[in-house]
Amino acid sequence: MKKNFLYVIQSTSFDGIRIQEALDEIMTVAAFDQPVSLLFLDEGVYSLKRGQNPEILNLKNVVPIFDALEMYEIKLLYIEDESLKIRGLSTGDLILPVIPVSRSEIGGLLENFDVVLTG
Amino acid sequence: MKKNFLYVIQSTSFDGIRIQEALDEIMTVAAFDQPVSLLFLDEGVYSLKRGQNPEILNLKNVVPIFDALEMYEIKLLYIEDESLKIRGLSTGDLILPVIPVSRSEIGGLLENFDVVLTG
Amino acid sequence: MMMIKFAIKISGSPYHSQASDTGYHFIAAALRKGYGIYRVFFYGDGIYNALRYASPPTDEREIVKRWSLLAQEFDLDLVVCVSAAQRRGLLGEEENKLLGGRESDLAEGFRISGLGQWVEAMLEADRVLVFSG
Amino acid sequence: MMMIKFAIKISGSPYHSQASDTGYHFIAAALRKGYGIYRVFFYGDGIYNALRYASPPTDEREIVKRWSLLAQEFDLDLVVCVSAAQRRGLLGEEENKLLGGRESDLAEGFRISGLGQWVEAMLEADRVLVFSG
Amino acid sequence: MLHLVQDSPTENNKLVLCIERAVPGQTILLIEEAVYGARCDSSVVAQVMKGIEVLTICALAPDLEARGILTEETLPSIRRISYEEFVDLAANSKHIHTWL
Amino acid sequence: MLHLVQDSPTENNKLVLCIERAVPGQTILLIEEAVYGARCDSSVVAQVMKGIEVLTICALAPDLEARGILTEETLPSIRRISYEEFVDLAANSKHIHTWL
Repeated sequence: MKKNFLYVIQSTSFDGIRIQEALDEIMTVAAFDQPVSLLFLDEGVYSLKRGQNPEILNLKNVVPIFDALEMYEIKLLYIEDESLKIRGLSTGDLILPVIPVSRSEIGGLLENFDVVLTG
Repeated sequence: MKKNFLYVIQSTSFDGIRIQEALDEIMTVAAFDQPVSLLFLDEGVYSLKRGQNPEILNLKNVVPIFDALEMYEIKLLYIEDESLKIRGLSTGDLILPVIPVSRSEIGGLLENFDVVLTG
Repeated sequence: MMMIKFAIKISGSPYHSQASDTGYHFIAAALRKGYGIYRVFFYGDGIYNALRYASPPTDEREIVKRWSLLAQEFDLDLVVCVSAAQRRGLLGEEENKLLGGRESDLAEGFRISGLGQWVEAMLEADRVLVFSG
Repeated sequence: MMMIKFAIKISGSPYHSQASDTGYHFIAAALRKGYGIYRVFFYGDGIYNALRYASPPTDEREIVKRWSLLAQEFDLDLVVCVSAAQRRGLLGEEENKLLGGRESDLAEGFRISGLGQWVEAMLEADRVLVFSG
Repeated sequence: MLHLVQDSPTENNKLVLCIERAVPGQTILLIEEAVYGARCDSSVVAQVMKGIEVLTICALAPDLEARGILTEETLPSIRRISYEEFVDLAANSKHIHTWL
Repeated sequence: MLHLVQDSPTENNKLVLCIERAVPGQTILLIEEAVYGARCDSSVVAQVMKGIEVLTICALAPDLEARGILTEETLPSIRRISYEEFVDLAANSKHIHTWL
C-alpha cells in the first residue's frame, strides 16, 4: 500500500521540540517507502533559515536532519511565498532549495496528497 | 510583611486549566492576607463573559470562583477597554463589575503594585 | 459501504489546551456512531495523557481514566510513542522491569510502541486526523 | 548592598516551549553571579520538569537532570506544586507510600509542596519572575 | 477538503490565513477558541463574510455553547454542528488538515 | 519596569501590544521567538522604531545567535544582552512582567 504524504511545517526550530519530533515521524514514514513532501509556511519558514546556531542554547540542531532528507528520497519541499516575504526572507536565505507556492494555491496543493499532516 | 499583588489574566477559560490554576494561586495569596487585584486583557476578557456553559464540554465552570473573589477581599478588577472593544464586548456583557483602563495606562498601572504576575 | 476508519494523533498535553478534550469527544462520537478508530497515537506532549496516577480533584473530569474506560468499552487501541515517552519520563513495563520490577506509570488500556505503529495506522485507515495543542 | 533574591515560577512543560530552557539559563546565570534564588516553583505543566525517569537521547540536553545538578551545586530549593502534580499524575513520596511503597517519580533535588510555598517565596524575595510556555 | 481552525481570531491570524489558503468548494470548521470567529461582531467578520462566498464555514456547537455564544450572535450562514456531524464531515472529507 | 516578550511578531501581536502598553522610561526585553522583532526588516519595524523613541528595547543575544540573526540584521538602537545582563536588568527592575 502506498500513500502520498505531505507534512506542513508551521513552527520554528525553537518551539519546543515540535520540529524535531515531526522530523522523526517524517523519517519513519519514509522508512516505510512512502513518498513524503514538506510544505513550510508561517513561522515554519524560519526553520530553513541559514546560519542558525541552536547549540548556543544547548538545543539540538535540526539542520543536518533537513540535509539528510534527500537521502530518504524526500525531495519536494514547498514553501509559501507570502510567509517568506512577510518575514523579510527570500529563498536565497534558506539552507535548501525549495519550490515557492503562493498562498492562494495552498488549498489546492493539499488536495494533491493522500494524507496531510501537521508537523 | 504585606505586598500588593496584581494578576494579569490573558487567556480565556478554555485555554487548558490556566485560569483555574491562576485562581487557585490568587486564592492562596489572598489567604495569606495579601491585597490582590486582577487585570483582564487580550483573550482574558472573554473569561468574564456572561452565559458561559463549560459544563457542556465537561469542563469546570470558573464563574463561581470569580463570584467568590469578593469574599476573599479581592475587589479591584481592572479591564483593558481596547481588549473588550476589539472583541465586540462592553462591560455590560460581563459577569462582574470592572474598572476600565485604557491601553496606554497599563504600563503605569502595573507599577502601582509590588508584584505583577501572569495568570 | 464499509464504515470509514480513522487514524488519530493526539499531541497536546491534557491540561495545556483543549486538544485532548476535543480529541476525546470526537473519538467517542465516532465510536458511538459505528465508525472505526483504527488507532489513537499519543505523540509529543500528548503522552502525558497516559500517566496512570493522575488524580484530579473530584469535581473535575478524569482525563486519563476516561481514555482507559473508552478503550475498554470499544476495544480501542491507544498507543503511546516510546521515544516521546522515554524522553519525557514515562516508562513502560519493560523499562520498569530493567529498573527492578518497578510498577508501570502507564495507565490501563494504553500500550507503548514505536512510530511505525502510527505510520501503519495512517496506511490502513481511511482518514487521518490530528488534535494538537 | 544586599544581593537581590529572586522567586521564580516555571509553568511550561519541558518540551513544548522554550520556557524551561530560558528559566534554567536565567537561574544558572543568576547563581553564578552570586544573586539569590529564594525558590523555584514548578506549577501547571511545569511540573513535568520533575519526572525522574526522563531519558532523552544521548545527543540532547537532559532537562530534568540539569535541574537536579543545579540544585545540588547551589543548594537550590526546587518545589513542585502538589495540586498541579497530583492532577497530572506525578506523585511524591507520601502518596507512593500509600500505594504500597512504590518508588517516587520525583527527580533528585525536587520536593513537593503546596501553593503556600510559592506565596511565601514571593513575599520573601525581592523580585518575582515567571517563565511560562 | 476540511480545514480545522482552533485559535481565536483576536489571538492570532490563523483563521484569516486559512480563509486565504482554502480554495472554492472547501470547508472550514471552527473549533475550540476559533468559534469566536463565527460572531457577527468579530474583528474579522469582513474576511469571514468574504470566505463564505466561496467556502462552507461551520462552527462546533458545543464549543459555541460552552463560551456562551448564542445563535443570534453568530453569522446566519455559519452552520452550528454537533460532534456527531463533525465526525460525518470528517468521514466525508478525503483530506483533513489541522491549522496549528 | 521590565517587560518580557517571548512571541514572534509574525505569530501574534503581543510585541506590538506590549509597546503600546509600556510607558516612557520602561524597558522591553525580547526573548525567545520575540527576538525576530529586533530585525531591521521585521514586519513590525515601524512600531518598534516608534517604541524606541520613548522606551529602551533590548534583545537576548543567545536567542538571536541561536536563530542566526546577525548584528547587522538588527536595529542598531536595540542592544543585544547576555543572560548575565538579563539577570542584572531584572535585579534592577522593581517590576517585571512576562507577556504570554
